[in-house]
Amino acid sequence: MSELILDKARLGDFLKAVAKEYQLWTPAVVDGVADYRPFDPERPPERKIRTRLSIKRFFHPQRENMFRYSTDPEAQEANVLKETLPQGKTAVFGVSSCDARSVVLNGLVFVNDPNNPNQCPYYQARLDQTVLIGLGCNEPCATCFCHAVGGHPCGEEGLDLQFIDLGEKYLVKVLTDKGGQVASLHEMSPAGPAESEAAREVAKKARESMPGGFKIGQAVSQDLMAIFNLPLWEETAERCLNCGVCTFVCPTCYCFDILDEVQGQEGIRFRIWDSCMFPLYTLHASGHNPRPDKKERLRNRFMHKLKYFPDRYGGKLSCVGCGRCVTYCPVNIDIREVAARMKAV
Amino acid sequence: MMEALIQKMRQTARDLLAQGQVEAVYGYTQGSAPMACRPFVARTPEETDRLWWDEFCVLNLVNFLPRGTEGRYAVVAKGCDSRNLVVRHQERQLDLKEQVTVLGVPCQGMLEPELIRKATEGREIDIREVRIEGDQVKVSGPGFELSLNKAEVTRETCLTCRHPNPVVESVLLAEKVPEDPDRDKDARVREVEALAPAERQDFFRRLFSTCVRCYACRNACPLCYCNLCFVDESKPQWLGKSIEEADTLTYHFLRAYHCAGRCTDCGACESACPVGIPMRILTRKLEKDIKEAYGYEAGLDIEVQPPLTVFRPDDPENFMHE
Amino acid sequence: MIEVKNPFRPYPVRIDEVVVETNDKALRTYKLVFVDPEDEKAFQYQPGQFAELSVAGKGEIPIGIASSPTEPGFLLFTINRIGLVTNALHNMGPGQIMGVRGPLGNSYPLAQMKGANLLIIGGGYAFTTLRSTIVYLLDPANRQDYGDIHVVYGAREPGLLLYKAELEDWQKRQDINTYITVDREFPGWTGLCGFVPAVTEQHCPSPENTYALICGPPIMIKFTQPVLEKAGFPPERIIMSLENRMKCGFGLCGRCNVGNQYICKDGPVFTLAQLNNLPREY
Amino acid sequence: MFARRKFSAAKSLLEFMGLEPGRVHFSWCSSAEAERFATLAKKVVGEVAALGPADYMAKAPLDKVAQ
Repeated sequence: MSELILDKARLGDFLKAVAKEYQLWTPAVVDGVADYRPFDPERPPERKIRTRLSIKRFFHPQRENMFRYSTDPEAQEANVLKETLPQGKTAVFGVSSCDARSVVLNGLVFVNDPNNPNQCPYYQARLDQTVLIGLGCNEPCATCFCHAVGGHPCGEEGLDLQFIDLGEKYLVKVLTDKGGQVASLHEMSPAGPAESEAAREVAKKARESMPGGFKIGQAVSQDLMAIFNLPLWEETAERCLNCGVCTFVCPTCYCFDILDEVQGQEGIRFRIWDSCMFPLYTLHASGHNPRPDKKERLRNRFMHKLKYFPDRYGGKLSCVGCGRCVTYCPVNIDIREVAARMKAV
Repeated sequence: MMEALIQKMRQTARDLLAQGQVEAVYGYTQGSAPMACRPFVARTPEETDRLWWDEFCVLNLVNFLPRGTEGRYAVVAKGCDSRNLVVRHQERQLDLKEQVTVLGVPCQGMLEPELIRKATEGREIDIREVRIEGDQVKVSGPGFELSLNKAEVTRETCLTCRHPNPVVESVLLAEKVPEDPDRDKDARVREVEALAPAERQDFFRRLFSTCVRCYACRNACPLCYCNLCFVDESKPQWLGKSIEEADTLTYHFLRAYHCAGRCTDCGACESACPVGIPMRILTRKLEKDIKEAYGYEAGLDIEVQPPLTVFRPDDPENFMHE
Repeated sequence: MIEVKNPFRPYPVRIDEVVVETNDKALRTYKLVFVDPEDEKAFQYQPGQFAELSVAGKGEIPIGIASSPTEPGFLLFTINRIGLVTNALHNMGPGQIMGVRGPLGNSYPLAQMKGANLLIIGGGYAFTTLRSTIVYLLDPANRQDYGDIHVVYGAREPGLLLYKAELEDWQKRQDINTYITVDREFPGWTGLCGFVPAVTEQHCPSPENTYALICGPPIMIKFTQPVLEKAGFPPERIIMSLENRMKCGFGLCGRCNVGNQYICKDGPVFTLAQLNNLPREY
Repeated sequence: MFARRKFSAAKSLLEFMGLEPGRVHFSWCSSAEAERFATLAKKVVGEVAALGPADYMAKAPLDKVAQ
């Protein structure tokens, strides 16, 4: 792993070089709303910006077209589905460590589950075609808690390159071959020992500035049915709107629906984000719904993230502590609080 | 003033519960982050100590009430919220006279968390503290401190509100505030009306371009209580479910349209939106049309029939084809 | 780049034959033949598994495989007309092309049950994967691997029984005890009358070295389970097949979970012992 | 008859959102007026067709949503 140095004044030049080879996205604020947008050479990102939506969409977009087909009986291979894999190299700059980690966690489900012979070719294609350029968090924020779920404000998991803000310059860590190729698009000098040390110090200080002691994994009780039957769910559901805010802003909520749409005799099968908060998600064709009310749906979301997922994937939580759900939930359902109460009596 | 209001709220709620006059009190409690208030239901006198009120209690509690005429409860309501109680009564979803004790809050104008988030330009997850000092709102977090004019971050609906005091009989938790029934609520609508059709298309395309179809606007709305929303119908499916522009625009058109003649402009839809879309422009347009055509504002009087449930032989027909 | 097989891609199949199963015409059995013989080789299944049936333009629907791997050359699916896709299927006929994706899910534990007696209990149209199992068991290559086989199958009325010709065959055979019942007396019906749980109780074999396989509507399962427990079947040998709304069919899309288990991937077949430790979200 | 009020509100909101006026039509037609219905339907179809295909609040062609 090599470490390089880029002057902050040269960031725009570096990104312009990347944008020549890749479709480049960076965080930007439009009308007060921060999100990933196509790179604007006139306005390179000058500071850490936390986007409302996560980088989930670069690997699992809200809509992913999967197949095309013709329903014209005269057509060759009528009604036979033809795969449409995503094409094009993408780079994302300014990625927080929590977001990057979500790509790895979701990858456990989509492409890296040792117990699942089936893998998702769409997720894999996007993994292969996408380069993630991280920007470490010098100052973790008020509602985030990556350290409580196994992450770190300057964590490297899932990233190809990582930038650490050293004031006047960035220390650039090359973490993968793909990252190396991107770093080579613009001249950077090797980092000296003092600069490497400064970066380590930034990461250490960032980590130390986070509140200690709280580990969500340990907060959750081991007995599935004991947590399932806690009064917590009914109490919390009382104010839950059952909207999809938490699931859509969440980097690790990956559930999807598969739909067909036809225009004339040309059809498309695609998947879209779905939410376990929606009644239709589990509704049987018979009308029976195994999770009929918001209490059951809210419970399933937290149980999935903090119990079912860890049960299946070696204790890893399906949460990266980005804090988005805490900030954007209209009724302030706080996963930290829920987790703390999931310790059965 | 806020302190006195909270004390009176708690005391009244405690008495109502202790005397068995109500089974539950629907109010707010403090949240875990700055500007985060939670809807909260107190069911015992002890729980009333958790009731809370501040400038950010923006969600409409009528949305959280049980449907039907069973049970008696109290609910904290500002002017707009109290009008939603009237609407629910008109629509036979509750019995306002027999069932509901209103803990009325004469409203001095609420602050909009979303406007403060936008003012931080992408630092909202970093906000550590929001303090109100006179006419300034101080917002701070690691590496930034903003001082915002209160008026800048007051909800647009509050700045244009005509009925800040509860419109129904209630236990007032503070002195009534002065009202201006002629306030102009329609300036934004008129601006959009003045645009050419193509410009309006661009305006709405852009407005809804970031919508993720999470339905927070629908689910936060006290008018949206259908057992099965048209959005969730699958046999047949009325509306495409993806975030394709036509589907998103159609969703917002229909959602707003279902509120026509019923919307009190409480603003819960906008406050709930995770991507800050000011979608009230649609319901405002409808209410403006209805006021102009029928002289009606939703939720002011339980005795008056809502205009879209009645007709007159001489209703305007200029929209007709022939 | 690694070439990944696309598990979302249905194999093209041709509808070979459609049989109307029930008097109300709501249930039809579709005989499907693979367009590409290579796809048939790839589609190796066991009784109890299901597949996603795909109709271009309409979507997919998870359906238990009613044929048995001992019947090469085709797949059978019995389809109830209830939703968008099944309605579309009911308007399709021989010669038309559709898709099949699978096989999906686990199967009945046929290897584990070798040497044991079997009590197979089915109700209504949830008899499809049980038919697959019975055909598999009665195959000369497999029959000697298992002990006594008892089948209890019921429907509301005679016209709603599936696979009537085969039921008659089985009733004539010596190597399987078949109890076919309808809920109440019906003109022309000379067989058993009564609900499945009651008939099970009357004809219940010894639980000694016996597995019970149940598939049916929730109400039938609810009242049959205590009958089996009373008869002495341990929960490890009461085996059930569940269903939930599904989309992907292999544990990605999320919706069909029961606790930490996905019905599509870890199921649909579970023992009562497993289900006793899981939420009843099915 | 109160449908009239609802139509009026719907048309106004659709046009506010930028839909061209000629695309929304309302008329009364009794079940006994078969001929009037046929004439009206033809006229409406003709007028809408004259505006050309809609690209606003209408589903985009599949090629546009395909990657």
